[in-house]
Amino acid sequence: MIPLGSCTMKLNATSEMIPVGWEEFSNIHPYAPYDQTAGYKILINDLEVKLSKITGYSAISLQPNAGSQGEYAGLLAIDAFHRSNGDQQRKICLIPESAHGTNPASAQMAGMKVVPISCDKKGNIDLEDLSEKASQHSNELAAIMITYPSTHGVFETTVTDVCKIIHDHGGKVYIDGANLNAMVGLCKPGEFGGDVSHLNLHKTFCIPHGGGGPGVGPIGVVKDLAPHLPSDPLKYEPPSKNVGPVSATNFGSASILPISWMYIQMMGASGLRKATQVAILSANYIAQKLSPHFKILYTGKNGLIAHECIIDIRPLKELCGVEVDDIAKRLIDFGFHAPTMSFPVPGTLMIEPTESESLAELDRFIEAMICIRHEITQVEDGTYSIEESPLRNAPHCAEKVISDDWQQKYSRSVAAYPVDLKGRNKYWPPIGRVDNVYGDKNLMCSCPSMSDYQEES
Amino acid sequence: MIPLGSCTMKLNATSEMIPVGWEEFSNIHPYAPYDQTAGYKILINDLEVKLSKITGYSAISLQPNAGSQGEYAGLLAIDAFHRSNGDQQRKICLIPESAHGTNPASAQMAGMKVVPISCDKKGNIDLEDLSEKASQHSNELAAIMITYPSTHGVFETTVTDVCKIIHDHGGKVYIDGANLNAMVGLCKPGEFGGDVSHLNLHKTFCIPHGGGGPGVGPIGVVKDLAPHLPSDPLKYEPPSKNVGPVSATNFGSASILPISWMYIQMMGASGLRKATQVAILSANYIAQKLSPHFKILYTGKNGLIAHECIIDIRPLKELCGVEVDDIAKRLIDFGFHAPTMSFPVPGTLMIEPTESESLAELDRFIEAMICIRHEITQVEDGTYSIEESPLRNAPHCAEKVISDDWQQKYSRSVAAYPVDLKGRNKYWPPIGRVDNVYGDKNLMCSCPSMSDYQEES
Amino acid sequence: MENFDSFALRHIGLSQTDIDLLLDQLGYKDLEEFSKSVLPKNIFIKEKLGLSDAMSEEEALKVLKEISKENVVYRSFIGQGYYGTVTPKVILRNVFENPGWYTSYTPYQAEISQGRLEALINFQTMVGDLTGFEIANASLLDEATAAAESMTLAHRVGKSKSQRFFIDQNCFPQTISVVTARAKPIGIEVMVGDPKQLTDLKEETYFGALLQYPGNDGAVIDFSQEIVSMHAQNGLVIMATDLLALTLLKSPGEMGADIAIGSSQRFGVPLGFGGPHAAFMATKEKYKRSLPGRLVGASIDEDGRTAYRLALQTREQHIRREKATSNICTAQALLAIMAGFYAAYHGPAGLKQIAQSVRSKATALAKGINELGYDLKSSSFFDTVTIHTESETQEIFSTAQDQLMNLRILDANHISISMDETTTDQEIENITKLFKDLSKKRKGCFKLRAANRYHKII
Amino acid sequence: MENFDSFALRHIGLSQTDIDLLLDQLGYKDLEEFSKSVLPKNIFIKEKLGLSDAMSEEEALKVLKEISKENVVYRSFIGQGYYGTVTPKVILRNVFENPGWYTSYTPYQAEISQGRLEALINFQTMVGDLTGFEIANASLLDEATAAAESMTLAHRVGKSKSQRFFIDQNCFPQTISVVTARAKPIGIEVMVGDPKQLTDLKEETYFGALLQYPGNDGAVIDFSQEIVSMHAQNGLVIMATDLLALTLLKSPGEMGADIAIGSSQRFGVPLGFGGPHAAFMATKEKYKRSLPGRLVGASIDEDGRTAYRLALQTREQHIRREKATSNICTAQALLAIMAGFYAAYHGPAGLKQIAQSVRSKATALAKGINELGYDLKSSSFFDTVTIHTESETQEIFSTAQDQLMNLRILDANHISISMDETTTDQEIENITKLFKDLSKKRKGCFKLRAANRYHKII
Ligand SMILES: Cc1ncc(COP(=O)(O)O)c(C=O)c1O
Ligand SMILES: Cc1ncc(COP(=O)(O)O)c(C=O)c1O
Repeated sequence: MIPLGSCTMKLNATSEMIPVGWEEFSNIHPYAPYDQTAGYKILINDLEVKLSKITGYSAISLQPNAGSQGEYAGLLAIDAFHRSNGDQQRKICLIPESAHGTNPASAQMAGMKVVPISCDKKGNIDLEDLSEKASQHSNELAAIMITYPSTHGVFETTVTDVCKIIHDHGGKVYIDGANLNAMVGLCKPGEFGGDVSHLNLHKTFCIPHGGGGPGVGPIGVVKDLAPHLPSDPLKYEPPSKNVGPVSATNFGSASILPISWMYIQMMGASGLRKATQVAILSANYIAQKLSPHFKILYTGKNGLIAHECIIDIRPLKELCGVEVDDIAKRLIDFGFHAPTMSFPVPGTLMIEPTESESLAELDRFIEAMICIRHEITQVEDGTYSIEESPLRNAPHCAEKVISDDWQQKYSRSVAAYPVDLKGRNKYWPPIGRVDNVYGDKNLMCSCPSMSDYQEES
Repeated sequence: MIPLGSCTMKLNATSEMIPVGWEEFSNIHPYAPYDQTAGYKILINDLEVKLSKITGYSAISLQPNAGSQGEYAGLLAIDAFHRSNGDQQRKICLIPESAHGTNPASAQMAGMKVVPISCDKKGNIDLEDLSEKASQHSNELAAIMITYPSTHGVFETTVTDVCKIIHDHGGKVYIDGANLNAMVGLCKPGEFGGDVSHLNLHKTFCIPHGGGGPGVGPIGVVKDLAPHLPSDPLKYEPPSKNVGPVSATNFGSASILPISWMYIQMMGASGLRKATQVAILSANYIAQKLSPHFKILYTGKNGLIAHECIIDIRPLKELCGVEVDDIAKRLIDFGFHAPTMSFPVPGTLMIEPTESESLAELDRFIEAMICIRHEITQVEDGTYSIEESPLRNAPHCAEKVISDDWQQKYSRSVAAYPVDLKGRNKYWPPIGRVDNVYGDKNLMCSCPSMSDYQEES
Repeated sequence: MENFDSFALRHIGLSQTDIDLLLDQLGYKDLEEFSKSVLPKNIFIKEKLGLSDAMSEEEALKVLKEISKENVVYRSFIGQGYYGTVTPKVILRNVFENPGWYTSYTPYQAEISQGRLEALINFQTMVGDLTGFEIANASLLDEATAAAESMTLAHRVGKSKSQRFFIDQNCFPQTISVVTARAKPIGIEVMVGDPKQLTDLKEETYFGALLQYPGNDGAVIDFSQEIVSMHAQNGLVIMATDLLALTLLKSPGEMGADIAIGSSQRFGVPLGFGGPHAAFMATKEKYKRSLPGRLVGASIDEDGRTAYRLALQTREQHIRREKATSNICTAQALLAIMAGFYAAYHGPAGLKQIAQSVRSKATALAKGINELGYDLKSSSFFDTVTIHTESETQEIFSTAQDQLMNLRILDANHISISMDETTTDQEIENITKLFKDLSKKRKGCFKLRAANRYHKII
Repeated sequence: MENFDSFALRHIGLSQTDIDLLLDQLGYKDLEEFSKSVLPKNIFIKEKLGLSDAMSEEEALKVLKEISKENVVYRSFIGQGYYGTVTPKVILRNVFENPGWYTSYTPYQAEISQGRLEALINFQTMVGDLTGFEIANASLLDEATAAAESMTLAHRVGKSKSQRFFIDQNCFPQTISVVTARAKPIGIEVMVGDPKQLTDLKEETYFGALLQYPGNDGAVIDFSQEIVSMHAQNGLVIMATDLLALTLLKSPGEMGADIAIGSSQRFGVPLGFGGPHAAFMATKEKYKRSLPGRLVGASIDEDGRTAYRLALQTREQHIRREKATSNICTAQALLAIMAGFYAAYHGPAGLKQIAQSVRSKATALAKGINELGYDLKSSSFFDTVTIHTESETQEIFSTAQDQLMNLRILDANHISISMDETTTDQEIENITKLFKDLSKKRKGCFKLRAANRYHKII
């Protein structure tokens, strides 16, 4: 399990991946004459229709190559809309504090001015602050960028109010669709108040992460904004009023669209809906199981969370010095990838299981977290200091655990086999904890030269 | 490196493997009408021509599904030849002691009577014994089955004499082609005296081993025997004098023939020859490097070996009780697959590097073997007994090395990191030494039932 | 081709510098001199092999692609032991196309082969479960040779002194050919005939009998009677069978047979013009030590952990040598693993559903054709429908070919059509229509032979 | 489709029993009730999504295969930043088709991502070496956006107070479009023109200039002069370039440029109708902390072992937020890894040989066409030949299309033809013949404009 909140690691089924390699998709030049690419047009149109039905938006552009580019394209569309209405002064973009870093960065690039909105104690957008800022900037209000369900992992009940406030002041609502996987089949951003959203096909629609890309970040827009989608880069004439292109080719990373198409086609409406429900169910199961041990930072209606759950490490840090990093690295010893760290709230972990995890895997993760909590208690107890703890010394690579002068206060088996693996393979990290500060101070960003290798041997 | 003598683990290049999955090869029924399978016919004919040029035989049958089936088919061809000459009494098959077990087994199945031939002290066929047996059975002599280069890893200089003796007595020479990879481009069994050979395409011609199959064991025969190749199973009428089919379809495991075809096509004549030369060169390099430490059992002309090298563990066993198994299992701790054990000589290891190993890998293997030899010396020295040694306790799985009560006389790092891995990944066996006797006594050959799993958890 | 892309340079692990270094260490000038020192002079060839020049990887693939295109992929309804199947893509990519599975060696070194061994024991268990036997081996080369091996097994372990072996005439022809050919050199006399003969046997007539279930013509027959009477005269019964059919039918084990053999091809392994596929052999506990081929078993490691490994290795033929009764060594591990994974992928319920759907396709086809007035050879079948086509046989076959479909001419008067996992409703319709069009062409009324009209099948 | 093959059942990890168990634990009756408790009522949709029914894996693949067949694969000589390339099969199977590479997450957790990080630093090193810079990032989204990012980088780090940016008119049109569009909202004024203008500039005219090398029309021009004069007025120079060409040409770094950008597509990554491919950006050491995107660096672990990890993470935009100047987050790691492996697979000498062969193909083509009397736009090129086709432009283009070849209409009077690794001699012949046939059709004698006749090229 790679339980990355916000980053949604979906299963990448082989049948989804296979068509990417077909010559009819892989061997087409992006500027090949129109009549040679009819297959792509069918695929793209159909995928647009599918995404449009899922999101409730009336038009889709598949041009953006990543979520961040989608955000940028979406804001350009909003800006162009205002300009086309003669409202060139609308340049203020409200963004809640908890937003993903790409949101303000995109607003910046789109020439907007970012005004932050605060969150209340429950993690929800502070409606009062919002109303105030919206009124204050009523005439310059271009947009708000919110994430739904929120980056706090909650379906805010006030979302329609938020949208209404913005609309009342002439602004547009950008809903960051990175969390769309918690909405598919249950609600549609294009229907409950959003004017634009980008989707991360590399999250919700199964394009693999590839170790940091590729991605596809299409945007959906309501009717008003449809004329302002990105232009074809080969047809764009600079003095035009159109939004320019945001990427070099009209359909961005076209050759990986079959992945999302296959996923939707094979799941069907009811499969997609069920996937969403199960993802939320699993997240709530984890939250319930962990809540006696960790503080669940935010919950929504009925004490439930959406598809991800933030656990707060700050109180524990205060108690005994344990860092988010300690938990993340200790999880490696259990064979887990760490959850998302310190986003959206510093000092927290955000856990998202996705619908594809089995119950056994969920339980294994819960077991690991509880075991780690127990180790934290031992630090509190004084059994060992945080520096002496298996937490701070994690991950434990084999060479270290085996070394003949083991000097830790805990045993080697605690280090390497903190829980019974029940026959499962043990994962061994190839190195121990990385020293980031050292690396940033001595920045070395290319391979060691041949002579360095020679010296070594 | 998987240094398996006789079993030749060749590199399986991806380009060789890809065509196997092509629908035009994979989706053809074996009994599809002739005119639908023209592509297969071209492939098969061309591969037959290629193999024929490589081996010097005038006809090839690709029907046998494995080397053993090839042996059987080859002996049937010899038998049919004798019968067609009215020599139905020719049923004696001479087989040297060092032969692979499939040889006598195949002879048995072909209705022949096996008469063993002894080897001299240098491991070569004892020409005297051979002449004697050949004369003695002159009238009943059907064939001899030899392996070339011999299973002792030597190019016997007397091979042409052996063939001549057999031919003089009216017998045919079966040359087991499992070692053909030491001959390709340098000599041809069909030219220097062989009448039939099977080839293991899954050794010499890069079909992967698949964990114990599939294989392809075609036979090549001289002109005399060509009429006696296996029949098409759909055309065989039992009362006929023809050799029957040896497998269910006329071209056996047809869909993996592209692998060997690709290999030959991409190597070309000079590439193939060079591969053979480099394989022999690497084997001799290993032999030279190991000879100060281990006894190289047999060498040929100029003290050189062929493509594999047998090292004798028996003297060491006598000295200190070390078993072949101990070395094989200890090699796992170094990240190596064991060489072939106790074949053809009990108490020995047979090492074959193949041409694809890099020099670094050869050296790494040599280093491991020398390090093991040193550990054996420590047993001789009395540093520890064989039972206490890292040899007998190998392989060391992680759980064992890490366990809190390490009680061995050697250190944990000696157990798990006997040599510096220089950044290479450490391979960890999932289990320790298997108890074969226990398993054979309590034979359990199906998966544990569900209830067993339940009990465990 | 340009030498920067020479495959040989990549395939051969030593660079020219390395080669020179090694030659130097061994005291030779060059590879030629070295080779001549290794090989006897009188066998050293003088000329280069007359092969075509080396091609780059891309070139060779291009040429082979052209060759492959000379094959024409028709839809196959031939059956006869080879059926269309869907390889689950996850198995395709992660097993069939994965060097981690395909490159590895026979798992003699159990400690580093637990995954492979577990996959093989999964295959054995699956075969055992479906055939109704306690024990199955880790694959044989193909169904026909498995049949031949089972004959010698029966010969070996049976108590009969007879040298005669009976073969059901309703076995696949390739099986009959291979078994017959295998019997000859070892002095076994083979009789091919109707299994009904078996119900009335004298003492020790046959040491064994091979029956096929479902038969070559698709018929599913209960052989309980024949088995009882074979046993009565000390003979053993081998059933050649189909794993998919067995998810629905009474198993050979339940029926009282002694050995079951067959192919696991249709469990996700492509047709491949005949192979490779994994054949299986299953039998009773008491014969386990006589089973040919490899057998994976569970044992324990030194610390008592469950550990899989090849069982009874001392029994392997390289030790038994001339006392060996089978020469099988390399088998079909990779394909057995795929078939085992196919079963695990679908699970027992999934396999059964596939079988049911295959059976209903056959039923639908049979019904459609039967209603046109064609009689069926048997009304009890699993996937294969055999039709009395008499004088029309050749015409039906050819018409189907024109539509890129391969039917099977069973004999001059019969056509067989096999359904499988990949058959679509459209195809059933197309075949039925083909018969319909022909029957319209036939003047006169339909001959409805009531006796053989389609009725309930198993 | 039959539900035993339902993809959703496989994709969703919990069985119905598991779901019921979890619901029970949380105190809900069923998934519907549960969902309604999670979501605000007023946004909960009433109707099912109007999507087509679920298809099985096989069915969906079949439908998509049909769709894909509507694309027609012509041989492409279009170039314009996208070139035919051979993905080494070993990279195809073991990287591109291997979930171990494609599924994994951004390597924030360095301790479990050393392989991926090493592969990315390999990419960075390769880019740095070829462009002649000390530092390169771990990929950007495409060449055009990389150009846009480099503009803002120059804006940020440069000392000029100018808000004007110069773009070489001989940049790819898509690059000009994207950079221009990106400049607008942030108040940068863009000038597109002939770089010759740059040799005579007033103070602080442009804070930066983007030059393309080789150019859109294929011309290879030495920009040393322009660079000197840009620097003289405090401006920075960005060169959009081609990695394969750089194995033969003077690098941007050597020429004195400040930043290089481009695409690594032709290093083994298929065309894919435009993407995904990894773009790159390389620059001088001193700008390293301003480089957009991810940067892999070497550090050490607690025991002093070399350890790779994403460098300068505190610089990442999720920390800088509204102070950020680039929003790039997800990049093109997998494709960068493939391109880096492609370079490692061929090695420096191999890459150079590929480049030489591409260049000699272009030379051969240019010579052939030129000898027919067609003038070349530039005689100094790497892979792309631009021909004065004037009134014949459209006809040549269409005739090529008839032969399943895509040439490029550069403008009304010019055709460009790009050679690549996959171009064969036969194809060069075919193209030449096409021009020959046309020139024969033209009545009258050839106009031989001596000035522009083919002569020595770089
Ligand atoms: C909430 C949110 N918004 C936007 C993004 C940006 O998407 P991308 O990484 O594809 O640019 C992400 C993911 O990183 C995200 O989690
Ligand atoms: C010398 C020799 N002969 C024959 C064989 C039998 O080949 P196969 O395993 O393909 O049946 C082998 C390999 O196992 C062998 O090494």
